[in-house]
Amino acid sequence: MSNSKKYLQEELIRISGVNPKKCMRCGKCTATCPAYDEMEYHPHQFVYMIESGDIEPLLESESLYKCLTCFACVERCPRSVEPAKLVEAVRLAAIRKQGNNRLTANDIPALLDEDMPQQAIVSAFRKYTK
Amino acid sequence: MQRIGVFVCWCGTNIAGTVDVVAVAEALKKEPGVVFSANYQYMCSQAGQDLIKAAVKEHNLTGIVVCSCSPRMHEATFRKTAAAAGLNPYMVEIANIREQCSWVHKDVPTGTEKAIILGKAAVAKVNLNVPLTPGESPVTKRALVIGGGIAGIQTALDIADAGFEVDIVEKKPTIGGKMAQLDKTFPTLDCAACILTPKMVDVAQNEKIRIFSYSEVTEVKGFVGNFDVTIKKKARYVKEELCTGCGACTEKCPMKKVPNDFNLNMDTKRAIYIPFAQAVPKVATIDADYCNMLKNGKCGVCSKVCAAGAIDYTQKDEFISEKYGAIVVATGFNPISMDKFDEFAYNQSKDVITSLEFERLTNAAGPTAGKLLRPSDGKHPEKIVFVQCVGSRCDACNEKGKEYCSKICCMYTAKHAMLTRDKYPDTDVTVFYIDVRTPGKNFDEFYRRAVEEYGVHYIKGMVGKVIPDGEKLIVQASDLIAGKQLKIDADLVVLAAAIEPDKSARPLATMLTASMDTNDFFTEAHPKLRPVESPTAGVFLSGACQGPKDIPETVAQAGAAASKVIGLLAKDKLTGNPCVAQSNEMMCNGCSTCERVCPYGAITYEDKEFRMPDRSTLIRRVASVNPAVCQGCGCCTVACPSGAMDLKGFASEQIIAEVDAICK
Amino acid sequence: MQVKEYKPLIVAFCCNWCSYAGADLAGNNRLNYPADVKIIRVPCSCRVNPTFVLRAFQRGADGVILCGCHPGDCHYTSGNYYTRRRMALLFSMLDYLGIERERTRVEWVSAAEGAKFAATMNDFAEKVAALGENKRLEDLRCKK
Amino acid sequence: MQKINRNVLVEKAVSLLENGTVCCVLGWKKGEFDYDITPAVFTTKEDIEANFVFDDFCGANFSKYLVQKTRKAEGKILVFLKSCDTYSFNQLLTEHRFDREKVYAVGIPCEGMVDINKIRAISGEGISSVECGEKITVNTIYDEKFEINASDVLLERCESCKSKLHVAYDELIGEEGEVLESNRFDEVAKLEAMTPDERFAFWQSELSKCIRCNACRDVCPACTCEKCVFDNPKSGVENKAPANEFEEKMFHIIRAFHVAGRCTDCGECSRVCPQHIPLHLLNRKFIKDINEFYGDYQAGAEVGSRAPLANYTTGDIEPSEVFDGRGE
Repeated sequence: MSNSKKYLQEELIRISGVNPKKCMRCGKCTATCPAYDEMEYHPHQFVYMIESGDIEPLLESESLYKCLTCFACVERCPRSVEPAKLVEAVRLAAIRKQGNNRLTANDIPALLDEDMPQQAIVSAFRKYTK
Repeated sequence: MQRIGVFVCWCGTNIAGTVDVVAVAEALKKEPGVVFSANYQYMCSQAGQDLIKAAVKEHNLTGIVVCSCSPRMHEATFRKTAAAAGLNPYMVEIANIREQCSWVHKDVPTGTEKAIILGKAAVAKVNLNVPLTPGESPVTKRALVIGGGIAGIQTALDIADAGFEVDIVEKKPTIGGKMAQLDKTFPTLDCAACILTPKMVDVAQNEKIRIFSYSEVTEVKGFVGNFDVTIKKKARYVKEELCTGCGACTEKCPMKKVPNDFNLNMDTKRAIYIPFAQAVPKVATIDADYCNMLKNGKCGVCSKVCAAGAIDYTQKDEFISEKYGAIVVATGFNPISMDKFDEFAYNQSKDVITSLEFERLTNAAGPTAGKLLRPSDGKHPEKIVFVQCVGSRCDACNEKGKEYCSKICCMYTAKHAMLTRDKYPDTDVTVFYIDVRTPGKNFDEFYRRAVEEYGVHYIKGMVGKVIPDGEKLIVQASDLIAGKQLKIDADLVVLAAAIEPDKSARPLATMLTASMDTNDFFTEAHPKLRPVESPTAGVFLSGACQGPKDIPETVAQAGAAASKVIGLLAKDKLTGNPCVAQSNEMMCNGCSTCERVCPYGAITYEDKEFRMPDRSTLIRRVASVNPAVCQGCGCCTVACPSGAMDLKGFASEQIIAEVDAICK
Repeated sequence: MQVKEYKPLIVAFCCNWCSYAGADLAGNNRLNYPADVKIIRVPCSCRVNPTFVLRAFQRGADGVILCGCHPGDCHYTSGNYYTRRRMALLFSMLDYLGIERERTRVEWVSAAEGAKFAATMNDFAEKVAALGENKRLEDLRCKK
Repeated sequence: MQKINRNVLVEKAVSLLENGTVCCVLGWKKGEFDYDITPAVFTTKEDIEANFVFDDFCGANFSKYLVQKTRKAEGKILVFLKSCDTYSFNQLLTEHRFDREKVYAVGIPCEGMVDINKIRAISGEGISSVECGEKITVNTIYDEKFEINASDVLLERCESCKSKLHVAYDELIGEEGEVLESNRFDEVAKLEAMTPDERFAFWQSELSKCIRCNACRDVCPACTCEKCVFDNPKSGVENKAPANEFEEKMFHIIRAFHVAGRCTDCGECSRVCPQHIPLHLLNRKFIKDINEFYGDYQAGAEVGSRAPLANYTTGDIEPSEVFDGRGE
């Protein structure tokens, strides 16, 4: 693993406070994930790819913004790995880069519609912006 | 003053090559107490030993120091030599001048100098040695087996076979345990009842074996060879000696709505019941929680129909005291509760069941007479999903499950899947697994047959949740190899629940002072070399109380535990290690610190009367060590604040003398 | 610069089941370590009373090392756990009194670790030798 | 909390004695000087009324006396316990050193006892009389008179009082206090921060003052052994008289280790030391280490608690790790 990859890996582990090595690869996180169909990479892949240092594809992936942070995976993981916290860490790593805000104030008006609870937009804005 | 002889061994050139043995012998001759010193080529040879024996006689020696190889090598040899010469064997000390001197140092001056110091330390110690005699205690030639499952049954049969009396204490009304509830056994698929019930009958008919069914151990006192055990025979309201097991009472009992625990509460029994047809002893038991006669005095039907007059509503719990030489723990296991696993909807749907419940559903003597029917509506399930590792292999901080692998689930799930496909080929059977673990004779072959011959779908991935939806159960799971999330409409979901030690094990371990691990499995005396013994002398382990096990392993361990028991009971007297702790009562404070650190429960406290200088008497609490139980680690000697506790053979004075000799 | 080669005096307490056997194995494999190390056999490391350690220092030992089975492997199941607590506290106290902490050590050596035993003794002897003679805990009265 | 009056205690003692609840009373009486208040056993009303003392010099912890006294007494013994004394009381019960049934314990509030040495530092030598009141009035043979606030001359152990809570009693006089945030480990930490050479010099100068009078041992409520190791020729550490400075060090290390995990930090050792050696700093070092290594433990806080040295966990700190993270 190159140094930069290793650095990124350690950073993610530090931010999330999760030890991906505890994973026994049962896939219960993915089995339980309600956003499965939306995601390119699934919770167990987040855990596995971070453990193996293959993090770039995750940073690029739309999956980051499909995770609902519902914590079903955290709740049900038999090994207490907490995949959602890793997803959150990758998301932070992505949006913390210059110009990588997922959502800007300018995007908001377009998102406003009758059916969308405004609270969802507010929390998305918090979540997807540096 | 001791009269010590020093014997310096050359060990060929092993010692003599780097140590000037003559100089060592000469130097040690000047030490206090030494009256004779000699050197010889091979002290451990017959000639060398004869030399020692002759010197003991000629010089009236009271102590011996042999400067030779490690005591781990020849201490026993030289102790025998001393004994043959009429000396107490514990008057021998070894100075290890081979492994810890000549072999690790290069030149003669260094080696010689160190050998002399090691010799001096040994002489200093022998000067303070006292003759030790191993304690002897008689052995009660009877064994107690706690638990009447296959482990307990096999152990009892093997012990009885060797001619010793055995009592089995079983808390349920019948022996048989979990195996009696099983349908078929892997990997041979022979029927559990067919191989177990003959053994149960053997137990019943063996005149060396007594069964205390519906009984519990409530108190254990004593030590190896001499346990005093109190057994509570719970009131079953039926006179065991009169009941013929005809079953007339159970047919006529009007109270029909009693949950049948033998069938895991999937059907009901009567308030007076015999758990199953082949129960041993085949004696009825009244469930006091449901019997109308016992609850409000209105009924008495069973008493009227009992031709033998065995019913006794006034029966009370009975306490029996018995002596035993050895105790075997065979308390077995239970599946863990599924209550905390909400995601699998166990409490929401009757059609989500555990594997043990599945066993009852497929058992000819079970609630469905062996037909595989859904508990909810009695329909035949067309699609069955098995989930492995439910509650096994969890993280330590996961409160729902257990950290360990339950070991038997992979195989019984393969068995269930295979049998289902065999009997009902129209059924679709899917198994979700994380890993399939099949180490065991013919185990992997068995699993492969389930897949290849019987067409069971094995999918790598865990089930995320089970959602009851009308008559169906929607199983949401991941197929990790295909990279897909699956939603299966199942009719029946079977959970391979982790197994845990029986709840009765923890209080029992306290009574026995036997140690347990954090999972409440009994700890073995040594994980590799003494796997069927508890660290507490005289307590042995059989079956799943020591760790998850399948039937062949359990039977093997049961036999091994029995052979250890037989080895113990075959002795008329137990001779212990004489190097045990001893408390000086005059100095003992009675503070209990030693009792707390003793890993064997060898220390007890008693109130003792002392005569004071002014002729008054004083009653003080003092420690006493049971030499038959003490293993001689010496932990108590350091814990003791007053120094009242000392270790024979490694007394504080002796060790200090060694320190002084080395530091001179 | 030291003119005369100084030889430290080291007392090693070894438990009978693991470390003493480990020392024997070091011998079997002819692994050298300084002759300054003298071993005293005890049934279990938990037999070592802090007074033995102090006595050794008092009588002129320059270093004292305790060796026992690895935690969890004690022949007597729990002895070395008590040793660990007792010695952690004792050594911390000695350090508090200004006695060099390098003069005391606890090491877990199994019966299979002959090489570890030799390496440990080499290292310990070297460290103690570097400190020089133990003046701080020496009892002048007892010296000849 | 207000200071308690002698008369309240006298009344209590007399009434318990007269109604037969107790057969004798452990209390304080005047010694040779006003300031050396000593423990005493009272058996009559008259004796109590005449000689029972309670003032700012009643530091003595009576727990230890119960070990011998309960053995001989026919009935119950009345003992007055300050909050710090109750910890020793419980610790002795944990070690089964006396029969709880034979004691009637009365908890008394305490605002701290004073240190005569600190008074001397103000008044100089030659104290002829001391009177305790709102202020402490000190007269000297040089006809000097000093008025001193008790709170300015508290015993070290009272300055750093760990608890005003009584953990054991049959009856409590006055209000109950609570466990306090204490700065009692500050001095230990200061020593730990020194270099080994500085520490050695500190202890050498302190311990070489020791005259081996054994007062620290004799007063210590944890030192109730039937036979003390220092008096036992077979213990290997028998040692009755001072020989050189190491002997003193050896004596004090062994003594501190003997009470490690059992010492309630009652401070009696330092109070009675005629050479004013800060012996509590040895005991507190063990307490501090125990708290840091194995979690907070207060000996005597509850009866029957398992002393840290008679306990373990599989994940305990290794002796080699003890010094990690402690700088240097």
